[in-house]
Amino acid sequence: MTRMTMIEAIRDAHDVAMERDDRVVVFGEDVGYFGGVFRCTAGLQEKYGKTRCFDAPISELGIVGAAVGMAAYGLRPVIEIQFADYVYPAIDQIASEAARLRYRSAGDFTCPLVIRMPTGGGIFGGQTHSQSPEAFFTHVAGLKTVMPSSPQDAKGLLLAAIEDPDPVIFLEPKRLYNGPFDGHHDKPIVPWKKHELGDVDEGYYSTDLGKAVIRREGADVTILSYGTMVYVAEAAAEEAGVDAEIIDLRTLLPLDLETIKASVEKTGRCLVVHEATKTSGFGAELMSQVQETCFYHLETPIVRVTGWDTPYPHAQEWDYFPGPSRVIDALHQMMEN
Amino acid sequence: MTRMTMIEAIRDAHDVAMERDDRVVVFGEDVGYFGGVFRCTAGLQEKYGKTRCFDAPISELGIVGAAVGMAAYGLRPVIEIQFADYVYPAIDQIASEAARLRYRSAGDFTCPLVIRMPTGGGIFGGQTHSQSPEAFFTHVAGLKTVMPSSPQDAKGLLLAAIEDPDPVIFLEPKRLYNGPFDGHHDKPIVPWKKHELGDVDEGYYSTDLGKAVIRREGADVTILSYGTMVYVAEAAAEEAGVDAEIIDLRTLLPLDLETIKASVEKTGRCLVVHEATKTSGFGAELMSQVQETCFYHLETPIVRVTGWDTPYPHAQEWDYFPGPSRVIDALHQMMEN
Amino acid sequence: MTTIRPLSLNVPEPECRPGDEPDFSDFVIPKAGEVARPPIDADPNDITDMAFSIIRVLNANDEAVGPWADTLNNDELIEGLRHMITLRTFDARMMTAQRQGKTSFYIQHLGEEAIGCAFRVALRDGDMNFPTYRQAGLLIAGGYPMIEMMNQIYSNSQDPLHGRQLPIMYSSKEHGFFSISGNLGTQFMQSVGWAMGSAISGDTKIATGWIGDGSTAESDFHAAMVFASTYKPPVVLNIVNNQWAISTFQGIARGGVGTFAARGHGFGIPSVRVDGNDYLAVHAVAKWASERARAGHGPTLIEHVTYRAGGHSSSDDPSAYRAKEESAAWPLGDPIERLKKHLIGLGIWSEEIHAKEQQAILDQVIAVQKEAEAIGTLGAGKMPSPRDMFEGVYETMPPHLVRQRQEAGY
Amino acid sequence: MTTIRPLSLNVPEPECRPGDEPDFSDFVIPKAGEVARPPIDADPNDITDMAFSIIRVLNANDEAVGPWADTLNNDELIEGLRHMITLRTFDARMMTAQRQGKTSFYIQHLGEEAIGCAFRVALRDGDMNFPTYRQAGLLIAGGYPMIEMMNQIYSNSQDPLHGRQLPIMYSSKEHGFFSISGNLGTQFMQSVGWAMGSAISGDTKIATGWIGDGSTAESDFHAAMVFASTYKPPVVLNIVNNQWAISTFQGIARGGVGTFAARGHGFGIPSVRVDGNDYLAVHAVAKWASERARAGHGPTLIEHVTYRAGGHSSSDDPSAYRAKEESAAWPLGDPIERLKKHLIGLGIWSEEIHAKEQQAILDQVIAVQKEAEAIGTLGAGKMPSPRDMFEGVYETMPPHLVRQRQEAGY
Ligand SMILES: Cc1ncc(C[n+]2csc(CCOP(=O)(O)OP(=O)(O)O)c2C)c(N)n1
Ligand SMILES: Cc1ncc(C[n+]2csc(CCOP(=O)(O)OP(=O)(O)O)c2C)c(N)n1
Ligand SMILES: [Mg+2]
Ligand SMILES: [Mg+2]
Repeated sequence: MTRMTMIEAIRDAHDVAMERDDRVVVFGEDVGYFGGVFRCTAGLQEKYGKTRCFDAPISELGIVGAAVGMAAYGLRPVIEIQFADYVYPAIDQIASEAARLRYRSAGDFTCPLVIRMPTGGGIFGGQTHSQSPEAFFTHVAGLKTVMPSSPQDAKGLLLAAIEDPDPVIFLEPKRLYNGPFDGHHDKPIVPWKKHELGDVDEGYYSTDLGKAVIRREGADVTILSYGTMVYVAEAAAEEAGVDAEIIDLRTLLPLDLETIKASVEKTGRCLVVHEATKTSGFGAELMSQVQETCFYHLETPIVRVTGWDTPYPHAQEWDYFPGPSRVIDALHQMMEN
Repeated sequence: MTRMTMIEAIRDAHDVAMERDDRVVVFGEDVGYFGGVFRCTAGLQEKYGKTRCFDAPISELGIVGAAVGMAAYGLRPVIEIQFADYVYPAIDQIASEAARLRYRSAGDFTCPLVIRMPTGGGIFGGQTHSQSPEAFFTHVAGLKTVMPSSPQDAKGLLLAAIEDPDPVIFLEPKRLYNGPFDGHHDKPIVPWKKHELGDVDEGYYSTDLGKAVIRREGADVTILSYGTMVYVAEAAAEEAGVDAEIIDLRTLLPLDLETIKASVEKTGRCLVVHEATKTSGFGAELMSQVQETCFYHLETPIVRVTGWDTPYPHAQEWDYFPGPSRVIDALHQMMEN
Repeated sequence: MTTIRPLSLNVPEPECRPGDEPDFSDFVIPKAGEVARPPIDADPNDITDMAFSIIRVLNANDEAVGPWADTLNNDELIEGLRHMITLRTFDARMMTAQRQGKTSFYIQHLGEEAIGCAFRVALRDGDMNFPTYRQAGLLIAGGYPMIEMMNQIYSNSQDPLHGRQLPIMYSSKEHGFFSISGNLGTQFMQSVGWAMGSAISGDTKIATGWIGDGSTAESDFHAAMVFASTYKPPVVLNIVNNQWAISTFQGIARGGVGTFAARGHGFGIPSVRVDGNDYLAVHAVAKWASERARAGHGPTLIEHVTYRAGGHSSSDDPSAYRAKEESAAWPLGDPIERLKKHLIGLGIWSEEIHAKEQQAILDQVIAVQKEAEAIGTLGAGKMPSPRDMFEGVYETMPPHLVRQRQEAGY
Repeated sequence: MTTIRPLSLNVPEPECRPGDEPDFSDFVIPKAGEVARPPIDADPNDITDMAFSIIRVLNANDEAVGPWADTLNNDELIEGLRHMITLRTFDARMMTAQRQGKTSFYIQHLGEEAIGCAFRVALRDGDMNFPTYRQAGLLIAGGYPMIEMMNQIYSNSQDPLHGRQLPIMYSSKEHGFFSISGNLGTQFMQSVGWAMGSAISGDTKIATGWIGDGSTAESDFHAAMVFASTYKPPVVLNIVNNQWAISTFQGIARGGVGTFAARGHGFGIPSVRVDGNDYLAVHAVAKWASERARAGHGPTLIEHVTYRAGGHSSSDDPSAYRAKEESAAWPLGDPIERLKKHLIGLGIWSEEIHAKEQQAILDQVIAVQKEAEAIGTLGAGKMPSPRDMFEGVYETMPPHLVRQRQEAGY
């Protein structure tokens, strides 16, 4: 056990994977000599050499396309998109190529590939450093989508993603890189050093994809969330004094429906919380599956608290960000019916 | 009134718009001299000249990016993406640029732009000529998303889209280009000439975006659908002998929630039918909004019948396509509870 | 000071549309043998002129001349002719089968057979091609069983791709043929990535990327050129300029530059043009470029100058946008005719042998076709199971797909 | 036959990393005045050499020499110097304000001031620039009120963009400055589209596109070149090669070709390089290229050779990836110093005047800053209303956004 930031845990996962498997290669914009704008790959080029960790031209299409080719060759590329907001130029290579290669070639070619990207807001990054595009990926058959919320999970899930035989979208909540964040932006920042979830196992371990974890047991309402919003939900439940069960999904696809079902059948209420814009966000899919599987257990409508259907604004960051007060209001409203 | 195919109606809409407004320019792959692989722009270059209707290089990014620039200049580009499956290279110009230009410039620059694309399967087009990517667009704030199901609507909605001050994604169900299709692929094809919805008003008219239409009145269950699936739903309702109310959404965003709400409150049951893959499809958003607004009126869980979470296969087209039998099963199941 | 006149948009038009006289007089064709053959480690800057000429081996009398000649012996030449005849025969039969409703779609190679057939012979087993839908010559010349191709085209129960893919979207790792994507251009960038993988691994294998003239406008073309220019992986990047996209002539993609090969100059990549209808020339250039790659001299860009003599696909009728006579007027002739005459000139072939050979190949293709059709054609006979539709989306089927498969009743 | 050795990947490295001696000896700098000034209708093929040289006007003694000199009179030169000083002063103040927490982010132009400032002067009102985040010189020289810039940077209640955009992502249609996108490259293609719009409309306005060295790798660069090459719209495409992306040196994007300007040769677009730290040279080239565009001769590609003397942004510390000494060793010097010396040489300027001018401009900037800060800074004072967050997503707010706005309590 060592206390680490999420950044250190991600770097450590790369290190362990590269040590264990020569096929693991790491590249992306500024990931080589400098070690990434968030330093998630710092030291890897020095340790493993320029041909296993290197800087790429500023072409997300090229980075993903090159990785698809390398994966088809037999390597296990782990690539970084500098911000999730910049993944769009690569969507064709992801959705039309990486995701469908195994299927369309009937397993003749495969695409074991991890695409990492810092995600979400809360850092005054404005419209193009704050987005949460997870819903796009969950709509594409052939992709797996993961979003950790702690250093321990980040390392274990990243190692599992690298070992996965299929392409994995690995979304890193950048607001959690250096410490948990419960949405109280006016309060002093808590570093991971001061938080138990900053404890990371040394060396190799992996955390199964497709398994959610219950962050807080509760009897009255189930909160489904992931990434930064898990901490917001925790703070809100405490402050609202509601006995909420909080599920950190960790993997959005494949989804751990069993854990969700068991909880909602127990509580009879379900609140979905995410930072992405509302319409056609992943919350819609969660609401639909809960409604499909737990309808007769529901005592109140399923509610979602999300980012608004606008671009992510700069000055109005905290009006956009779905913070504790909005979650608290939702909880109270749900407990009233 | 003239009987037209949907192709003729779309071409007619272009013609009317170009006649009325010099700012309307049309371009895309093979749309100029040849008039488009589906002939939706046939004759326009001859009539309006090479600089108002022309062939573009095979770069969806370039086509949309050029259109964004032209729209900012003051023109009203109407562009064609040859198949919706090929829109991915242009997603960045659509989601990061066209959709956000008005917002980020506080109205200083705007982007009146129509992006047309043939959508959906049923023509043995395989993985890359069959997709229904509407959910992506509805998740992007700043876009409007439209899908007509008849020649009359196609012309009226396209004219409204061209006049709209904001970017509109105009999805054309290619299986309906030449006639309605109820999913009975073994039955002889019905041409629009033989169908009343093939009656198209002459000259200029426009059909409001954001307004759904009730295709069939009913008391027992509300079916929400759009595009090709409207006909499948109609056939299924008839064959199932279920008194279903069928709503053709026509515009997915902005959504006509009033019409939906009124119907579901009346019927107490809701079935969502679309061709796109299930997970995080637009059906999830529809289910969520119905659940949010009509929860206490629901007698049974909302059900969705959709394409499966796989790429669109070639040989198994009719196993993938959500045809009448699947809709009938869903209706019966719903009426049992 | 400029006087200010209203501006106007330049929209390029082909020389010839339906009704016009085909006119290729602007199309400069250098004599066979004229272009020098530089060493494989030549400095790109010293050979820029090669992007504006055309490497040709067979002259007007179909004799092999010049520095690019003599890369193949007589047996290999005869084998090459057989490959091209086989591909053309295969295409003709499959086009008819499509018209007969035995499958949904087909794309033929008419006039372009030399390119894939000759190129494949210059490669080694283990090398990987990232082809377009119009490079089945790489499979035919690579010894891929024709029955597999037909089963794929017919989407029958023996289709190696389980009916999942559109006809002719073949895939064979064993035969160095990367799964074809319906999305233009994507494979071009992937070929560079595959070659980077080979270089990173200290391997000796090379990759080839393929793209059409129209598709060079796609973003993947640029990404491939940038990455190839920077990392210098062992890849041969091929542009097949068959003069047309669908209804759009190559001038719309090429724009204001003389040739597609010239695109390579902006990247410091050796760029050459070759007579794509000259089997010997294509092979010689393929050999040169693949030797460069294998020797560690990095990427080469090759523009194959050819002509799409048929429709774009079974869905296309070219008479709507180009003169019927254009194909016959194409100055570089027909690849099979030219190689045939060359072999006759060498005294190792004759019209009689040719006719016999054609008949033999036709019989063989028909036999295989019978075999394939006995298994099934699209929607008839033995078909891939619907159950299979749910397989292979992931290595192991996740719960939601298992549920959907069960819901579907499989 | 090549002997087969294991392959390896080529990963370019800069000459100099922290700890190394800066070394620009490989960097060939032609003498000022050396490059000819072709007529604006010159055939691109006759001037390809311009992509490998550098147009320079100010020589080692800061005298204006050669065919590109004399495009500006003394008053204009003094005005240009003022613009550059203003931009640098503005940057310095705003960088400090960012460090003081008055805003979240800032990007300065240190060392690159000549480019936007000189270019803007060669344009006309009505022309449209599609800038990167490092071309605020286009606004300063275009007379855009500094107070608007600061209000935007501070996201206060007077921010013309209502607090929606990251600092320095300005937009001003009136001042010919297209809304800046945080996504690299996109505006390059849009500038070509805007110019196509002007040409389609028979207008006389031109567009300029701007992109950084690193961003030329993006797909939008290729699309812009393809469309510009084909439709020949009135656009000037500018690559600002300041040697670095963030921590990535220009060699990773440039790859195996000598210069970025050479990219234009693959498209038949006249492509030139200019000393980006030479105000007179930038202006002369901008004038030449915009005259070409306005006269209907189509696009020009310009590589501005300069050096990013500061960090990439307020979030960046360049000492982590490049030698501190590199900036001082940069051979093309400082644009303000050079123009200052030139004016002194002309006898129309002096160190005293310069010092006075600097002070006057500083006072002016401080005055405007006080005014802006009196309104508000990020998160303090008068701020844009949260209600506004919901406005302007569409021209008229659709029902679902109205509901959300009400839910938010506005
Ligand atoms: C991304 C994408 N855009 C458009 C298409 C539709 N399309 C299929 S083939 C074709 C023309 C390609 O022309 P070219 O690259 O010259 O190849 P050729 O068919 O001549 O071999 C087009 C536009 C596609 N398949 N993918
Ligand atoms: C599509 C996209 N990818 C990545 C980034 C992150 N990013 C911002 S600036 C930058 C470097 C750009 O370098 P260059 O083009 O040389 O411009 P310069 O900053 O030197 O002016 C990067 C990688 C981005 N903003 N957009
Ligand atoms: Mg072609
Ligand atoms: Mg730079």
